[in-house]
Amino acid sequence: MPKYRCPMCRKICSEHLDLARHYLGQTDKKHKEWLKTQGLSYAELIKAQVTEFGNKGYEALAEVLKKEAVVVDEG
Amino acid sequence: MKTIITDFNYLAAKTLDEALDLLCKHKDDDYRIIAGGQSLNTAMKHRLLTPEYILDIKGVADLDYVRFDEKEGLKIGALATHRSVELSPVVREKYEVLREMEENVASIETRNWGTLMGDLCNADPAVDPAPPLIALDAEITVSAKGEERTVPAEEFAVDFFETVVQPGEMATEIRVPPLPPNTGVHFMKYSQIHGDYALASASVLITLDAAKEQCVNARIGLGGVGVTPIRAKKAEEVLKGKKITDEVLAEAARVASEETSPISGIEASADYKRELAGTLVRRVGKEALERARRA
Amino acid sequence: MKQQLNIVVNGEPRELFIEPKTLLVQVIREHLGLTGTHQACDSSSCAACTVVVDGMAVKSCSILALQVNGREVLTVEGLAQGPNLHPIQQAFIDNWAFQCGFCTSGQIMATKALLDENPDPTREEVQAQLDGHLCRCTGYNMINEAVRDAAKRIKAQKETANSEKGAK
Amino acid sequence: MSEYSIIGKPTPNVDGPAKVTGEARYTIDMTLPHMLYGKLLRSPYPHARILSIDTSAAEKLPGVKAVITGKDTPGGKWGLWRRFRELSDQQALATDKVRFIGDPVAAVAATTEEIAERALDLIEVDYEPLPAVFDPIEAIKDDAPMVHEDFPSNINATRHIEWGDVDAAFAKADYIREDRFVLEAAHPCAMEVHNSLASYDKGTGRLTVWTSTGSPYFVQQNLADALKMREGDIRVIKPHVGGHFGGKNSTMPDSVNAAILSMKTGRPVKIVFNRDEEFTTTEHRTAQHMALKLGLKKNGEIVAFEVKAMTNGGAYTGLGATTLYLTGTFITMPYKIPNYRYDGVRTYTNIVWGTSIRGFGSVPGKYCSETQLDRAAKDLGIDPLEIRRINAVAPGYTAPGQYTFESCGIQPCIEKMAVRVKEKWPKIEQDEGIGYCAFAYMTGGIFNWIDTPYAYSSAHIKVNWDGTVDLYSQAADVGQGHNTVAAMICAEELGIGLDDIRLHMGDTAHAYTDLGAWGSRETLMNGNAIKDAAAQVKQKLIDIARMKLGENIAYDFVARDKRVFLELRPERGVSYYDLVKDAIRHNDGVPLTGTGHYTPHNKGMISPAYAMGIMAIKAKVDRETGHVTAQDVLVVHDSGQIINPLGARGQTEGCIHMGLGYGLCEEMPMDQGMLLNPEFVDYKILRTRDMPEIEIMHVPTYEPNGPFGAKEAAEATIAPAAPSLANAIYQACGAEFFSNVLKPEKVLKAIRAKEAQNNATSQAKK
Repeated sequence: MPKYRCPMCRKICSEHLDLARHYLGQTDKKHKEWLKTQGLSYAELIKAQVTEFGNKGYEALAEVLKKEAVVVDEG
Repeated sequence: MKTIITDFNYLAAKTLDEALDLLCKHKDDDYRIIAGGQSLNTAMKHRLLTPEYILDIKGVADLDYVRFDEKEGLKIGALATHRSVELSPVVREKYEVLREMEENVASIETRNWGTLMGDLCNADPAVDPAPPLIALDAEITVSAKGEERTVPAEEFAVDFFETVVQPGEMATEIRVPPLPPNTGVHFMKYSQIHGDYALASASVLITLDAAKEQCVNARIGLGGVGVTPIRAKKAEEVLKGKKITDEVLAEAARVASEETSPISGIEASADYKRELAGTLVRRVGKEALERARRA
Repeated sequence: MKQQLNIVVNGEPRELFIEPKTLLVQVIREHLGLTGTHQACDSSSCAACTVVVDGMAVKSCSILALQVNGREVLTVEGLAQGPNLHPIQQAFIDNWAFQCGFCTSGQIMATKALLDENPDPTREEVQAQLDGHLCRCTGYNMINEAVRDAAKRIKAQKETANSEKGAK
Repeated sequence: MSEYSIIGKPTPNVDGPAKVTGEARYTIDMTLPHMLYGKLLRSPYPHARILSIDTSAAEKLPGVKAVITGKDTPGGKWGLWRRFRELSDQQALATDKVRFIGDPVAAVAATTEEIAERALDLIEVDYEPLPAVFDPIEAIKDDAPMVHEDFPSNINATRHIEWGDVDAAFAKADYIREDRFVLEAAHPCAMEVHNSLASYDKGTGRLTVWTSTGSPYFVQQNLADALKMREGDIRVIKPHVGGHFGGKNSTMPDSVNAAILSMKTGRPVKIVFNRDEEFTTTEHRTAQHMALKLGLKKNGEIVAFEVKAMTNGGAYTGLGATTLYLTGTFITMPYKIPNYRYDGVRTYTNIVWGTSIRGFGSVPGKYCSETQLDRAAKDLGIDPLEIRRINAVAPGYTAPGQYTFESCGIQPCIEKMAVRVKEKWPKIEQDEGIGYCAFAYMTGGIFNWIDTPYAYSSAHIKVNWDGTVDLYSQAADVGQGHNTVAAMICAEELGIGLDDIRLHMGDTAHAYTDLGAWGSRETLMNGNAIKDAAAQVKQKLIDIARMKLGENIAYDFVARDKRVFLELRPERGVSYYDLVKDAIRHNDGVPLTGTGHYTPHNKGMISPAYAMGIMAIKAKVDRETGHVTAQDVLVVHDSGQIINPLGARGQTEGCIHMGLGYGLCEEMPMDQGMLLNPEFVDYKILRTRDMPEIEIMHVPTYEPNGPFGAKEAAEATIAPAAPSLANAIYQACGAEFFSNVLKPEKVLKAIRAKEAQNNATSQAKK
């Protein structure tokens, strides 16, 4: 099974959604800035996650990470 | 913690004459009279008041009395403490409503040191003694050097924290007339927390005819529902001359609440206080009626 | 201008010169160093500063010290006579009637005035008398129990003293 | 005979004699020779740029010894989230801008308090007011003013917890309901205000600070950050503390500015807050918006639960980020929730900040979830106590990735409650109701945001020639009675009496680290450390006893009643006092010592142990005034092995008092960031006549992680008070509440709304 590495740090997750959870849990500038390059806003993602039931913020980011996250070999 | 940082000149009187002399002398100065001073000192700590002179009358022993005679009724001197009114045997016997009122004034520490008159002079609109004194048709003597006048209890406060007492004057005595036969009086205040300032308070006096059927006189005092304590005169008219039923009381309560002009605050809105005043009038009126019947 | 203040504090006559604006609590805590009396508010609403003046419980934070001229003041430091704790103090300890202890001297002094006046109060009477005292720790019930326990202890102490007198 | 001679026995407070005679010294009672009084000038604006500050007139006032502004401070930022430097956001005095009404901008030291106060009036500050934001929903908007740079949309912290498959579970639920809530802020209102006395030694460059705190260690760390000093050059002493309740975890501008002023003047400086400063500028229980979605089976079993929280964080972080996380965890306890999702965001706003007040996040969350559960139970026709029983967890329960309940007595607690309620309240009158709430709470946090390299708790014991024991620890008695618990644990382990123990607590110079009193941690964490230290000493005594008695290696000894003896042959033993003398003789004259420590390992994300239970409140509502009377309270509590039943009861009574206040009358209304009730005249605290009698029952369990099987006692019982009360009113008259603080007007409105709803329903039926 492939694993995915966070584009900004060494965190590795097996699911995109989990990687999105990791990503939005980071409060440093570096993580926040990269989102802008993807046309996303940290605040908007958090807002989507916290103001409505469901996982909307994470899902939106997971979609992007699916394309952008580095695939790490199983071994 | 806060202390009083304003320097003032402190002058103490030991007799009424000395007090009136001091008042006369400092009539045009920025002064405050202090009796128990618990509200005044707190206001000075917060720098809400910064008087130049403090005229201390706490030691005026000739005004420290609670007396009764059948003809003139109850007399409470300006230096009588809340606690001495509460514990006065004659108050217990003849004016139970004043004891009931006193038992819920602030705390025992405050009542031990503070005077009933000082409380009235501070003129907080929610002041507890005002409604029963209004219902009891009390009058207050205001003295200046060589002069004296009396003011009905309901006219004593004229605005938020302001009374009829003018520079050079001091309030010296409260006189409560003897209760007519077949009369019942009650007082109730409501605050969410026991012993707290009233959101609203009401006192109702009802006098029945000899047959204990018809209401021949009614007086209603309300607190906390305007810029001063008020007398609900229209509501009194609803009761007078009638056999008081629950319906009549409900109507009086409705009218009384219309006579109020409460102010919204963080504790409750004006609408709530207005309605509360009516509820209290109904409950207090019912108990006053029972008491009149038993009297 | 400073004025003379003569008071008896815990049985000892004191002569001080103070600014008229000085509050009784300042005399007690700052001038006399009796820091067992505490202040927890600036609005005369907590009663932590309660002391006994001429037998009455009063709030020392709201009274000009000059107004107690010639009077007797009792603070928590003066409650116990000799080497033993006063029964009120012992009852407060045994009933866990305090936690942080900050409001305790006020509660104890109010209890002293209460029990001098009413030696056998009910739960409701204790509540009525101590109603002005804010406590953030105890929820009050254990204070109430301590006050009634103190009443019993004082009564027992008196009975013992009387029977000892009788025996003599 | 009980297993223990001291543990579990009602034990009067070891600090009692000092506290009832007035001899107990609190920081506020202390003075030092040559001491100055400090005061802080505070911002009147919720958000403003500081253009200039002119202190010249203040400096000229006779008696003023120093006036400082932001530029005169060492400039170090600090916070409890030290591990994450961007969240270390507090500073001694504002430099560029002020962020709430009360943010300090200048400090004065003078020979009297009065002169210091007058000097504040003479400082001229030129502000440029900035747009401000006061509510989390506003704060998170794109165009909201930014409270701190680098925090877009004012997002200070976020927390996400998820286990199971929430969306799939909701899809299969028989019953789903969503509710939205607004929770009001509340102030801890410790009776002793924040205050500090700092003394800087010009000769050595070292600093000593006495302060009213729950953690001398935190203050030491934060002062080191703020003053850019080595922590070893700072000694923090915690005298008696007049109440804490979570409001004295953070290091506040009193201690930092007293220290800076002392360094400037070379004289001791004391800063005491006024009560209004306490209300307007010290930490409180956070106001928040919450949304809850609950999915149940027809039989009442919870299948899915989702929670969203937005908290009105205020200007700085404090422990708010931890509170945000714990809101999301305590809200699930003590229930089996197979599928759960939580999202919380804490926003920076231009008000004083919220933090870890007593109950640490459990209080607002449980209010929402337990009132929601009652509504769900009613809709499904299930008894409110029964729905709690159905869902209550069993020992060993694990919330995936979060927490595990090792000891767990919730089921027996509920069973006991069911029996007792029937006995105690056989008849319910008109307008009365019984409300329930089940609860659980941690026994000390596992978190290390403070970034300590040390053990979470430690204790040092020295046994003297005469058998007296000196016990040293930084652990903090803040009124909760930990000193008594500490002495009891030490005495029990050594088999001696409380009269043998001398306590030396809360001083960073005398003891190794303990993280302080928060999250109900001292009994378990410091208790384990003390027990460890005492066990080391005990072993030495046993070794000597074995030698003296020439006993076989296989025989076990116990220490009890001031003797050390063979477990199976109690008559064969030696006096503790004799053993101590022998041990010291054998040790070249060195007193016996033991150094114990405790740090939780592999205990999940939150805590090694959880206390739990159920509360029931009988209440009455006045339908005409809206007045709510809490008539009677029942609590069944699993607190493990209770160390001191007197103390446990005291804590429970006090928690219920504070919890009822949260439910009835305590609130912090603000207008444009200005608190409207900053004195006890207007901030209502329940008084003695407002308090019902409380009956507390215990279901004893043995907690394997705690000393003698102990765990947290009573902090768990603050959260259930308000929801139990609201549920009682709901049962009494159907009135529903979506916020705390059941002031009479709110209750009356809810009753009217319910009546209107009932009328509409009956009209429709016609």
